[in-house]
Amino acid sequence: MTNKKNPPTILSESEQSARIHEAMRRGMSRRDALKTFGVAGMFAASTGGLLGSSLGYASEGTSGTPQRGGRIRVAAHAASTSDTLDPAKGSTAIDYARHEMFYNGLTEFDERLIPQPALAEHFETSDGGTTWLFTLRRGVTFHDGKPLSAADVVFSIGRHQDPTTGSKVMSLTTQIADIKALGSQQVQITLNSPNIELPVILAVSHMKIVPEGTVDFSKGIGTGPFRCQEFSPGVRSIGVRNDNYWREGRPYLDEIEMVGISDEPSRINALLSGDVQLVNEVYGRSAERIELSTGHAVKSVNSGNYTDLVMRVDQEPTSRPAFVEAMKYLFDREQIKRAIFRDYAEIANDHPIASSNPYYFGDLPQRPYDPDRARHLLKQAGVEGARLPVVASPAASGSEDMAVLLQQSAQQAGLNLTINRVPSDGYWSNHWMKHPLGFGNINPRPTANILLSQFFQSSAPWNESGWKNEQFDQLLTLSRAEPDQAVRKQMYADMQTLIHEHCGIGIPVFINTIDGRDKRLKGYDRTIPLGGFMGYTFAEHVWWDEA
Amino acid sequence: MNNSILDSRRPSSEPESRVSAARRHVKPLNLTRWIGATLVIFWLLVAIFGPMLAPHPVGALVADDMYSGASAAFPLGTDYLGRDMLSRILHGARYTVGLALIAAVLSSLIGASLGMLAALAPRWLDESVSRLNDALISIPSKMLALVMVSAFGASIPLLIVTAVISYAPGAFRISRSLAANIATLEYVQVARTRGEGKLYIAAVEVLPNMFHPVLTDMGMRFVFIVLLLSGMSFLGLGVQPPMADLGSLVRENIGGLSQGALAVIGPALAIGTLTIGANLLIDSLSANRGQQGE
Amino acid sequence: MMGEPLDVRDLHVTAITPNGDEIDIVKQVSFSLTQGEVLALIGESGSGKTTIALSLLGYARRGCRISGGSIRLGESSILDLPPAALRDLRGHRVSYIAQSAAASFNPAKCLMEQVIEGALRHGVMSRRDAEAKAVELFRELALPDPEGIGSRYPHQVSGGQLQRLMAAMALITDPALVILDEPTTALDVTTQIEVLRAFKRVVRERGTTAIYVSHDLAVVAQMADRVLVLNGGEIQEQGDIDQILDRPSHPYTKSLLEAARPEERLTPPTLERQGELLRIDDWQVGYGQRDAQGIPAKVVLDDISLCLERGQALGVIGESGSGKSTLAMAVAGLTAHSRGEVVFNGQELSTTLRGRTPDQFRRIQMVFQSADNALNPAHNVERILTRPLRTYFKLDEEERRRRVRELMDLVKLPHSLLSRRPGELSGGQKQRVNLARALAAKPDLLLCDEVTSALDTVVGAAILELLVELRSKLGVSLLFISHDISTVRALCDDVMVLYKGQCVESGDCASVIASPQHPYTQKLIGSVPELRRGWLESRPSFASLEQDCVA
Amino acid sequence: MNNSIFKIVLGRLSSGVSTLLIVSLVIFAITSLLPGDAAQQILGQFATPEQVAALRIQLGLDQPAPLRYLSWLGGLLSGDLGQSVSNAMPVSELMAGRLPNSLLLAGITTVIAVPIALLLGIASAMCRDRFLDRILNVCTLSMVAVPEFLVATLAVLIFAVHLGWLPALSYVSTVEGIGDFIRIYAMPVLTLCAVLVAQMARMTRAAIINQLDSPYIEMARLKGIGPLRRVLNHALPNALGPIANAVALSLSYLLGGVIIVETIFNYPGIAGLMVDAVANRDLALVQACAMLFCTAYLVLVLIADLCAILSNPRLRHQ
Repeated sequence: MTNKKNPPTILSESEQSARIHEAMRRGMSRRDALKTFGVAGMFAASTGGLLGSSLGYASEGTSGTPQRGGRIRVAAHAASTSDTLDPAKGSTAIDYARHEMFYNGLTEFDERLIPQPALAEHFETSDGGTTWLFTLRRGVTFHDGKPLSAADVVFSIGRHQDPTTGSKVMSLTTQIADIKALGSQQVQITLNSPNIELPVILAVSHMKIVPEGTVDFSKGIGTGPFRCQEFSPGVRSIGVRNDNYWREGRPYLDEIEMVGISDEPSRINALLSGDVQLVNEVYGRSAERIELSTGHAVKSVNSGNYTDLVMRVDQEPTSRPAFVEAMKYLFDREQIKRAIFRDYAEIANDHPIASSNPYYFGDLPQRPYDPDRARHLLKQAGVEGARLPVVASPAASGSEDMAVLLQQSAQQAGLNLTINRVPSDGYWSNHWMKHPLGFGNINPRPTANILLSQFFQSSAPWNESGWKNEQFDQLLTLSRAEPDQAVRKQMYADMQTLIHEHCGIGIPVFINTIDGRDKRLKGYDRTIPLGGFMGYTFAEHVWWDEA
Repeated sequence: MNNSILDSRRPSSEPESRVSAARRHVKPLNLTRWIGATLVIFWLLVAIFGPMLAPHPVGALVADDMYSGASAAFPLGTDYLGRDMLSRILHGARYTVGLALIAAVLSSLIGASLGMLAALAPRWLDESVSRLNDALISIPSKMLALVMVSAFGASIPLLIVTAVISYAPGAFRISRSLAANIATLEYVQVARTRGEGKLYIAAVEVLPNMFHPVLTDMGMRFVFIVLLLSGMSFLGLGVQPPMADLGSLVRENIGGLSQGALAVIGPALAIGTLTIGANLLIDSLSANRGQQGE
Repeated sequence: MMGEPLDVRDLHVTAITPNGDEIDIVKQVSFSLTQGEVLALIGESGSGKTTIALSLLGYARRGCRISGGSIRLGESSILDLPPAALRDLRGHRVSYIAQSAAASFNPAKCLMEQVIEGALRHGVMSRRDAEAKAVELFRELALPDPEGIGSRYPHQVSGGQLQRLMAAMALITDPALVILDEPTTALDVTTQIEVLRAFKRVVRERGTTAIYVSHDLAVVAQMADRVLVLNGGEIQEQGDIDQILDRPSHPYTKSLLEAARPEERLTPPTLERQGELLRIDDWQVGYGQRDAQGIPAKVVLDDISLCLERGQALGVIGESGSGKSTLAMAVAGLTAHSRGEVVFNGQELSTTLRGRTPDQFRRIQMVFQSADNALNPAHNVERILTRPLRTYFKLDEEERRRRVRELMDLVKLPHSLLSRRPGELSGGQKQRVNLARALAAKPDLLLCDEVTSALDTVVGAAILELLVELRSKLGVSLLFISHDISTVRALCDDVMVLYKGQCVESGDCASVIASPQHPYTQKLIGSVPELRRGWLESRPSFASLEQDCVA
Repeated sequence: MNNSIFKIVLGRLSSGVSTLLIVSLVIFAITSLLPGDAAQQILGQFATPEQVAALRIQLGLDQPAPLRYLSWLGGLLSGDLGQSVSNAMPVSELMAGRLPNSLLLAGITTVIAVPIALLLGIASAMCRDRFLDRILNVCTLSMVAVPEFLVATLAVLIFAVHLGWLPALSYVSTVEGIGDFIRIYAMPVLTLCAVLVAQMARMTRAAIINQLDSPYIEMARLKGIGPLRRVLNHALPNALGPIANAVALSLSYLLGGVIIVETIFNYPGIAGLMVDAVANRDLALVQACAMLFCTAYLVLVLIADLCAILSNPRLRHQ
């Protein structure tokens, strides 16, 4: 499909995402986030496999024996003066990647997005998820030499609850009723209600552990594989190898410099000219350029990200079912996949579950591109020949081009769409879900359940189209409690069908996340499907092979 | 040489004081004017009739190839989505030429009227308008555009307003000094001693004589605005898709630069020929002609 | 270096019109000078005199080229010289003194630098020698402070001094040929006489061959041995100075001579005086911030009093900077007076335009000097003449049309010009339109500011004639401002002499001119060149009276 | 130097200050139009409305705009540019980190572009309407006519990607030695020169030609002065005023107008800082940057005026 060398990774059923916070950033209220989380927690409990001690580290992959030494420069797609080394405030790829470099969490995601012990050597819950005991790894020291202790963990997690911290994931921590140190190596966390997914939450990059009492985060003092040598927001950061890193033999590189290049062609040029060795956010149409270069490769990951057409049910004419259906027939999905994403995408069927997800319902007939059918439906909806604005923005990746293609096919069906492009600045708060016809972009969620709960449940604040379907809501609630995998799978199939047929959301394709790298950068085959840069965790895993 | 003219002669045939063109330089100069005028008229025609001549709809994906080269079906190749570049340029020219023209006309209109007002108005008014003008002129245009877009969102009126705010102050400056010069001329004094009102003096005595230099200045402003617009496309400002002005066409296809795609070269050449043409025309119209070598 | 003989044969200079046509602006001009001779080129603007003068340096202005003929200076054939040799010739063997010294000196460089630049460039002498020689020339040309003047900048010395400095610049290399192109035209008469004297001395003493270009026969009479009369790029007549002055053979020469003496042809009409029209008492006019006493920063006119009766013509005479134009501006209301009062038609006149009534506006009309700037180039003649009719009189369309045509007749212009714009008119025609516009208002008082100065002699004389005629026909009162005593004598009853913003003498025109009382008036009248040889030598030097001083 | 020059300079200075005052008002007004709120920015999305309100009072954001303007202006005058909202650093410190880079880039570009522009302008003027002039005219026009981002991207493609001679990015922090320095600055400076040289050269040409038509140049010619000396020694001193003005206008572009170059070459300059600030609604930073750009412009124009005054003996000696 997309990347010959790196076959698409099988995604774990718990398709979780550290980027949950990304959504938080988009304006989710404290209360709503909490609600969402509660739901997700129940689901997680049923998947099992969350309790455990150190399972050993993931395999090294296929790219040979790691070597020590070397220095690379990495360019992310954005950097600005609001860059921060405060894990609680991270908001862009470059922030997350730096936080993964300089800090560790109690837990971390593996390739299947299952939380594995990190700074916590061991974690357990004695009462089904209300009281948790985390036992810390011994002999871990911060970059300034101070040994890791339970007090640091208490501080690091507790600070999210203080509104003046400005944490991006504050809502996730309001469920913590109490956090206390039991001696220097154990931390006990008590929740308001049971939540088996606490280790998942603690694996997100915002939950990294910092020394107790840290006020000035610009030094980047953590326990991570790299020490921060220089950090100037919006300019660059330099991390040098932490020789005292607790994970034996890691990291491999001597030094990593991180910069931001917002202009995509410039980013690609910098990679190809050898000025940087790793970039993220490569457009599909640039991927070929990188592939053509003998010294470079792309890594494309399908993590379930999608840009969707939002048709509000509470506004005209998007409330008319025939109109909604017509619009779905107007997506020339093959063309979108080929022309906009250069096949770095997967055709979707107007529901948010990608084929790699275990709950994916493959028997649902693919909705074709059928302008005649659409014309008929539009006539039925009484909007034939109407003129409608559709809002697109660079903020929802690919939405402008999708809008153009949609406009073309709509014309064939006798519908006149006018595109209203708005700046990405402020798009999520001012435009998203505010217009009858617009675009959204949804990042992958940790689990299918979270995804459906956040974006399709009637009561969900991010129910993009304002879709209300009792049957769906019931299925969703039931599925969380359903112990039988087969039955549950059927429930998911039903939900996907409901969305596919009735929801005011059109999902033409799932978009791959593409990184570009210098081929001498090895160890990049590990895939954590949370986003680019190997789910932001590349620093610890890659090495430089000059040969 | 005496500047006055012999009574019996018509100045048009006045040899000593008025004649300036040397024979061997007449031709190249006419040539540049001819080239300039041709280019400008060409683009004006494209702006007016281009969309009608476009072989394909501006947003239609008509080719399977992206960034394809010239072919019989697509004389200027295709763009990053496989759309026909010729059609896109034919449409885009209307936006670039139209926007720049409107903005240039508005800049000059506003600049000239304020300039005239300042030149003829009482000192305090002149002083305050001039200060405000200095203040506006000192704000970098791209930065202004950025803030304006953040505040109001991108739209065609906003593009025009931004360009006008950026370029009207320059027009004001020139108009003001022109008007101030004309106001000291004797025919204006005559009108004043005739008891004419300020408005009459401004509209009838001063304005007609500013027309030509203001027009030349407007031409320069037009060129600057075309370039500003193409610069603004970098910051994500432009007309609504599927339309695109020439600058945005270059910008959206810049990924094809490495393979030398016509999709980048085409619109870049379009901007180039448009601005060079306008410049040549203005130059040749305002320049003194010819020079005698030693 | 002594002068060298000059021989010009069949000189042609061609120009290209804006339409691309070629026309000869100098045709078949031939003349020759012996060593040390001074030849005057006489003609009006457009006669090709400057073009001929410049071609003697192998130079033609932009848009022109020397298209035929030969120029031999001594042994060299100037038109055949390669550019480098030509450069070596200019400012070395042939040098040039331009009309406007003020414009011809580089404002950014000090005078000495410019005076000796040619000598240094041509390697004639060392900087020390050149400076010494320049100082010597300054002294010879009667420049004040000859040692120090070289370190000044052009804007720091007066026009007359600049003209003499330019002579020094031209003579520093002891050229074989000097070309003087209207060198005194821009100067006041009192300055002109000193400059002429200096020029004549240095040219004669050095035995330099010289070409003197001028439109003024009286000046030429003082400077030249021979005269060449040009018109339309062709020689009309050439001959000895006495022969040209006394026995002109060509009609054109005769008309030039006639125009040079307007007072011999024209006399002011005798009109009945009909009571006081304008009275000015103890006037002070100036510009700039006024101080606590209300005195402006720059006082231009002070202690001015005058009385003008209906039908009377008062000439105001003075040189540049005397404040004579300011007087007209102040009466017109364009410049406010800071003291004194003015009564017009029995009513006190406001100092500014704002306080005047439409009737006062109508009764006082101003005619400006520059015909080019006085007419709005964007309007055609009909529109220009219609406007005052519209402003002042309630006429219907037909009456206005008729009146406009009457006015055209009055100033002797064909009706066909009504649709023309000023740019399509000649200088004289423009000045007539200018007059007609003022007359359209049926004014009581006409303020004429140097209305003939910018015109060629013959054209100016015709305008003057028209004014005399209009006076007798319309009985309009005139405040006639001029620097030229002969025009005043031809037109005005009375005269008032202004000097540095003050009235030094006034009275009946004939008697003031015949027997001036004030020393300045005496100098002014005595400085006007007369059309006879030897006049210059006969005049006493007034240098002691007024050293033209540093600005 | 004398009293009158002093007076002129003082006059320019005071009108500059009054302009700056208006500039501050305009900037404050424009930035106030930006939607967004500093208190909300500081506290993030999850703060309670009470906390936001409290912070608003603490920051003085509850006060009416005129009062906020006055207190901002007061801070400005006392050298306090305020606090950046996005990363809690003093604005002055943020700017101090970037300003030297911007000034360095501007400085290098000036040092290269101005002489080239003068040279081209003078050469053009001397060969007015001849072959060289026409060629230069077409060249400078073409340089102006190509969008800046295209020039920059093209340069990167050629010199960095294909030839590998120069780095695609400009890392000022890693400069080691003069060779490195040249390699790093070559492309940004080249791009900027392409924009600026053309403008300045054309203005220089016009200013000199304007002088070449004056009688004193004809006089110099008639004195046998060669063309080079006529232009350099006679015309240039008199054209200095307009040329200085043109140079000042072009150079003012080098601080605020270089955003495209900064973005493409990832050069950490002050324009990029302002762009970030706008996106982050960091009003104090936006205002400070804008004030800096405007002040730089006014200072440059003032310097150009001074050049004009000093090159004119009429004003110099009175």
